[in-house]
Amino acid sequence: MASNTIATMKEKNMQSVKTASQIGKVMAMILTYAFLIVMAIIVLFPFYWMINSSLKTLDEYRQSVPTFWPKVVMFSNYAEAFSAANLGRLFINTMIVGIISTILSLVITVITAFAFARLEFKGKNILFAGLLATMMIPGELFTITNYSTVTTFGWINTYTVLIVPFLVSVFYIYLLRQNFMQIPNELYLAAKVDGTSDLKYLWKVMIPLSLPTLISITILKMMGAWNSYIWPRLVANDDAHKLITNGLRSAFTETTGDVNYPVQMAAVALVSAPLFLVFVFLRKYIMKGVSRSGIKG
Amino acid sequence: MKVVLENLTKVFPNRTKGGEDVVAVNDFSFEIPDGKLVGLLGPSGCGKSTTLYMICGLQKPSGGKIFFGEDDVTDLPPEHRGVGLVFQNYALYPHMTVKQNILYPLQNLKGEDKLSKEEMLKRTVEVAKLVQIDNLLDRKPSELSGGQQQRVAIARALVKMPRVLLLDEPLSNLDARLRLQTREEIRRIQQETGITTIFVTHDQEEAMSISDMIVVMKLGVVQQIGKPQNVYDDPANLFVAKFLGTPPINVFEGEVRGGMLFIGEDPVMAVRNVPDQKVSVGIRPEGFILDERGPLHCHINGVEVMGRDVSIVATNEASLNPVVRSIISAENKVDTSSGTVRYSIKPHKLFLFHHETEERIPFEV
Amino acid sequence: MKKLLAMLLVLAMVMGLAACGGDPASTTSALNNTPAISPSDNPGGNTTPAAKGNFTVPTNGYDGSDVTITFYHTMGSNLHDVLVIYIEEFNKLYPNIHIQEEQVGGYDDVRDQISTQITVGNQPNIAYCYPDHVALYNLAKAVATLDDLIDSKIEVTRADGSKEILGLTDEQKADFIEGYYNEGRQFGDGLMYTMPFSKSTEVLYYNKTFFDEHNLTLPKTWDEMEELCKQIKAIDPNSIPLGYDSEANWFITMCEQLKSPYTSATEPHYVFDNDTNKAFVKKFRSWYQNGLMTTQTIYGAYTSGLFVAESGTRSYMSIGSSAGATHQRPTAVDGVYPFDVGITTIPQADASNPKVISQGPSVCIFQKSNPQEVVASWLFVKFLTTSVEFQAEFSIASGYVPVLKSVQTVPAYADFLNKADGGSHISALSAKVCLEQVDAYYTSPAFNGSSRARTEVGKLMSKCFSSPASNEDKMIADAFEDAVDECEYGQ
Amino acid sequence: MVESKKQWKAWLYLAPALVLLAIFTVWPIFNTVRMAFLENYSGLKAAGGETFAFGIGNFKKVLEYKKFVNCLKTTALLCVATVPISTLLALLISVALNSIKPLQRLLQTIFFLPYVTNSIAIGMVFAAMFNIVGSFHGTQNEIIATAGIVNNVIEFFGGTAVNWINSGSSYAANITVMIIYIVWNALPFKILILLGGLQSINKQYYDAAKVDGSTRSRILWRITVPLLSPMLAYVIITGFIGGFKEYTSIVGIFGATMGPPDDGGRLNTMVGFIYDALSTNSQGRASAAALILFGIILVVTLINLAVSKKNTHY
Repeated sequence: MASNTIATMKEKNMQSVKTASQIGKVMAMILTYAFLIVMAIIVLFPFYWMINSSLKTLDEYRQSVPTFWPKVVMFSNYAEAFSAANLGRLFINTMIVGIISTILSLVITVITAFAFARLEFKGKNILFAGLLATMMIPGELFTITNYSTVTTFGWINTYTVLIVPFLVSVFYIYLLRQNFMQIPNELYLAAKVDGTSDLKYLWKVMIPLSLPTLISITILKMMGAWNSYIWPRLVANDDAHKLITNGLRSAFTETTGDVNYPVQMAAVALVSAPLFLVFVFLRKYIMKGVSRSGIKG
Repeated sequence: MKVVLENLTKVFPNRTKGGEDVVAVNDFSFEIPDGKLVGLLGPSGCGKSTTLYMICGLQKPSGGKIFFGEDDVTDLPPEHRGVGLVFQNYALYPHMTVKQNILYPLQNLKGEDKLSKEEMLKRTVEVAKLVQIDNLLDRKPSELSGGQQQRVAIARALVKMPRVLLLDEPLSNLDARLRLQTREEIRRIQQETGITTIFVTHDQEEAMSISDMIVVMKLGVVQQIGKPQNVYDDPANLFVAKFLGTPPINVFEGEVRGGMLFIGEDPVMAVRNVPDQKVSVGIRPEGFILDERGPLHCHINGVEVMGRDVSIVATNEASLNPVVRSIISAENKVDTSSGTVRYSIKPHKLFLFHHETEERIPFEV
Repeated sequence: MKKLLAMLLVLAMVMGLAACGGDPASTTSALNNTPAISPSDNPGGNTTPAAKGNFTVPTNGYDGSDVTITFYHTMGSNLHDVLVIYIEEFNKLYPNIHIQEEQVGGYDDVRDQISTQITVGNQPNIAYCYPDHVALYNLAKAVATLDDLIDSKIEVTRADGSKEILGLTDEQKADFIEGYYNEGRQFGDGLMYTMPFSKSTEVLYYNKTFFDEHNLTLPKTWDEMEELCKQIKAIDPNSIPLGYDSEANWFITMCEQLKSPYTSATEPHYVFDNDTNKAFVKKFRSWYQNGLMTTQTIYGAYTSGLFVAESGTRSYMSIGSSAGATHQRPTAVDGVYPFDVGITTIPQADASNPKVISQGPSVCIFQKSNPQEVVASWLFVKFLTTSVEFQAEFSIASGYVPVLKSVQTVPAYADFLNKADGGSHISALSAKVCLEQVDAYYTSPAFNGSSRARTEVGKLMSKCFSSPASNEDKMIADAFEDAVDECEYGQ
Repeated sequence: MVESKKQWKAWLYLAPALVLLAIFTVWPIFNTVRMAFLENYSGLKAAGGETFAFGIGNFKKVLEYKKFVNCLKTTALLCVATVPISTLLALLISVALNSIKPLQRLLQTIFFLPYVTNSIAIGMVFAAMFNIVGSFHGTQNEIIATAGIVNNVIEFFGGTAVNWINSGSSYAANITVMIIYIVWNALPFKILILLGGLQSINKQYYDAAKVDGSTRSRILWRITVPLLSPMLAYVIITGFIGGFKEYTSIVGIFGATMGPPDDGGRLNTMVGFIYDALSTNSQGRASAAALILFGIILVVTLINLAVSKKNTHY
């Protein structure tokens, strides 16, 4: 075999190859970091601009030539944002809606995903395809019909109307089903053999195994409550139930209909902070949750 | 292409603050002659895989040098070393067919090694024939059996004519029957290609059966290097003796008094010019001879019939193993009625080891 | 994956089949609990003066029963405080009428919210509205006509024993500013649908210090404005002499000033594609092309920001809402304003036919199954729109203009007007200028789609001003045609 | 017996989800379909007692609209541009993030930030960044108060300022701004999914690839991407489904005019068309447009599924 011919060729440029690979490695590292830093800057810049705008006086904000840093730094904007939109109350409302809807939706997602992943029944795939199809319809059309439904139920201006309609989120069922399907069938059959009921099996085996996914679903679901706008304004706009985004939109309109943008930006920053902290602390879980689900095609 | 390791060491920094570092490979020097098949042998965690990965370039040594022929490849990345590696669980690319898996390394060749498309294909079919999987070229790895996947992994490692072929516990994932067959395959392939090959295993039978030379390791330190038969017949210390051979060697507490080795009270064998001392005595199962007037006596537990041979299971107070097992040819009848059996010992099957250092003590009969 | 593919196809067919089975009877009408309204000739019909309103006052007027009235508005926090005080005043007179006011957001939020609520029948009692909002609600004939209430002579006793007639006395009716009052009546059927709540108009802000320095005269006509802009451009070539806030207002105001058609409450609605309008658009285009004028959308920032700038690119005149006076003033440097701001009326095409837009919210009352709710709502609306004290205090706080003429005699308001100056009391100056042109206000016809007309003419103006064109006339003609098509499609 | 018992139990588990879906998703779909086939149906007119003929008038009306094709073109263009770009960028960022140790946590958190912020503010910020304050573009009197942050950066690097979103700006410039904004918004979710996927790939494939001497880029395209293909397929499919419903991002930057001042409506999308119809309460036309949009998304998703089926591995 020709193994020794290749050997001789190798010896000839051994030195150049060694240095070349050294440089290659270092270059690659520099390129990777440069690329990541540039992308990070592009992602971060709007935030810097948002904070910058939130510290300006309304007049300075309205000037033709935007300034890179406020001439008069208005920390009071944050205080005003908190009081004018009574962010405190909005926070509580959003937390109540967020937590309750997350818990209930988690329960529904788990048992639905369990049914899709584990139990065999007629029409399972048609049903699941149907679920996926609903993701394709633009939500605006549902608002009108759902509004008449909830009014008939008499749910207007209650927490129920903010929670119940969105308990079923197809994406999370899909995510969890993928995760459940990765748990080997033998475990389920073994459990069946020694008589554990479905619920016990679900509780004792499946949930612990897919805990990271459940945690990431919880976090992502909480964030959903933060951003919803059109529906809450329509169905629960009184102070006792108003959510963050509604509060933000309406709280800062001036008499002339103009919006005091700096204070609104401050409010948005205040609202984003807790969500951001939640992510920073639970980052590991979110990551593991998503990867564990290993979304197969 | 001979491979030279010069006091190769590898230290893993201990993650926990307090604990000291783990020395995975400790000052390992060894020259693997060209075209030889060498087995790195030892219990798990003895540093054999780490050594393999250092030779391959996937692990950076903490100290020492590695030479392929005259070239110092210590700091060279794997792709420039001309090395072929077969992973324990094959690591075949699941999304590629067998042909694509084998072709892949060839497509990476650059510069003057670059081959034309036809040559690559010819080389692939050639190596597939060599490992007898030329009929599976269009299959996906998930459709193959363990043995077949093993052979595809070997083909992929061989196709770019590496200077050194490395195998990481190649047989551990196979069932018993397939293991024997594949073992022979590897031997045959290595003989035909004449490529210097190093393979790692914890199964001493596997290493002994096909290696030209074996290296027995323990906790990162080399215990002994040599031809399998020599190491078996002339163990450097008690560990090597105990590690090689199935069924394992029988070990007894013994004492040398006045040129005579005593096991318990039985004067088993004269050992000239060995100073009086307590010793550990190792006797190979095939080293026992049935002999009513034999010096060594044991209490019989039972007899296991193994076809050509018979294995007598007995106990002896001085034995460190729970039972003393001997292998006798099936012709001589074993009279178990009296409950005891007497043996005499083939001198070259009996080894003396220093009681504390467990080093071998040579003796003439 | 293959299975998923097949399934989605099946689903699509299922959806298609369901379509044919839809029952025409709309479920919402079943829920609709507004009383069976005797459909007077529909609002879109041609104007028959004595059309009969859709609400008749019950014989006993207001029976003092306990009633809760919801009031949707867009008031910011400072105006909200004024409203709350006067609700307490109102409750002193009518303790059983409980007012629940709610700030829903901007004007569009109010419109979207109510139009969805009407389909289900739980719309509020009273709401802030613009004319085209009411036109939209009237698709469902949801707004109560006020004629019967205004003319009602039925007596109502108040908590403090005093009495008032339910409707408006002649003095009260005469006290309303003509232009604002008539806005409630231009829905094509001559019926009264809204009461003016608080109004604003457009005024011309100018840099008084600069004008005095170069003794420039204020422009009365658009031609004088063109000359003035050229003069200013000569003095400061780096400036944009005039900034006009809203293109749509400018277009509609020009149509009124030139008495050329814009829209009509009856079919065909969109009649602004004519030569007079194309002419003035072309003239103003030349202004833009010669760097004399810009608008907010084209400039890309607030024209008020341009006007208050003290260096770099700036403007010396700014036509904008009278309510936004505080933004048309430079920031004071330890109490001293860098330049004095003057306010005057906007130029007119024909001095004998002065026209200026009237904006700002009106209020409308919605049909309810319990007529007492409508009557109680009317009492509250009447209280706010005829109470001189409320109008004065609300105007001072909002910078809006009161809807009643006699508000000028209220000491607090008179005092407010006297303090008018170009600096700290600029809102007062703006209010004074508005009061000067009381009888020049016009409002354009309201119908479903009138807000779309406003948007389209606004887009039309900015397109004609700024888009490069070799053949200007063709570009302008196409733009007009395109705008009319867009409006008619929206019908 | 066991079989039917299991059937019953399965439906029990599905009951809560199915009931809620029936009320708040399935019924609205049917109602939408019903409204779509009631000729120029309007909720308010219906509340006023008007009845409507049954037919396909709404669909004809939607297709007649002069600028309907334009709405379709803009929607499709934005979709076809942003989905691949954001997926590719997300892939590169995830691979880069996965290959470094120091700073990995910090960068990962930064890249997730956009997911956490309220979309109102971000729209305004992007508009401010691309907005040129000034007038008379294209005439000799051109006055620029400020060319906007992005242009300042471009000029800093020696380029010439571009009229991105103001009057006189080109369709291409407008689309570029939209693509940047949509990609910026789409990145965090995609990175989350792909990074998750990367971390579940067996490390040994990379060792094998290294031994086989493949370069960094070959490892990426011949090993990482195929192994990530199920995740990539998922991200692309949902990307298209979301992409076709693009509307709020355009309003965020161009405001209600949905285009530069001199050509309002140029960037109107399908959902934009639906909102225009809703603003004059013509729910019939809006529903018809929504069904057409649903049809398009369905077809595109089916194509995506077929394509991804072919080259998704194991």
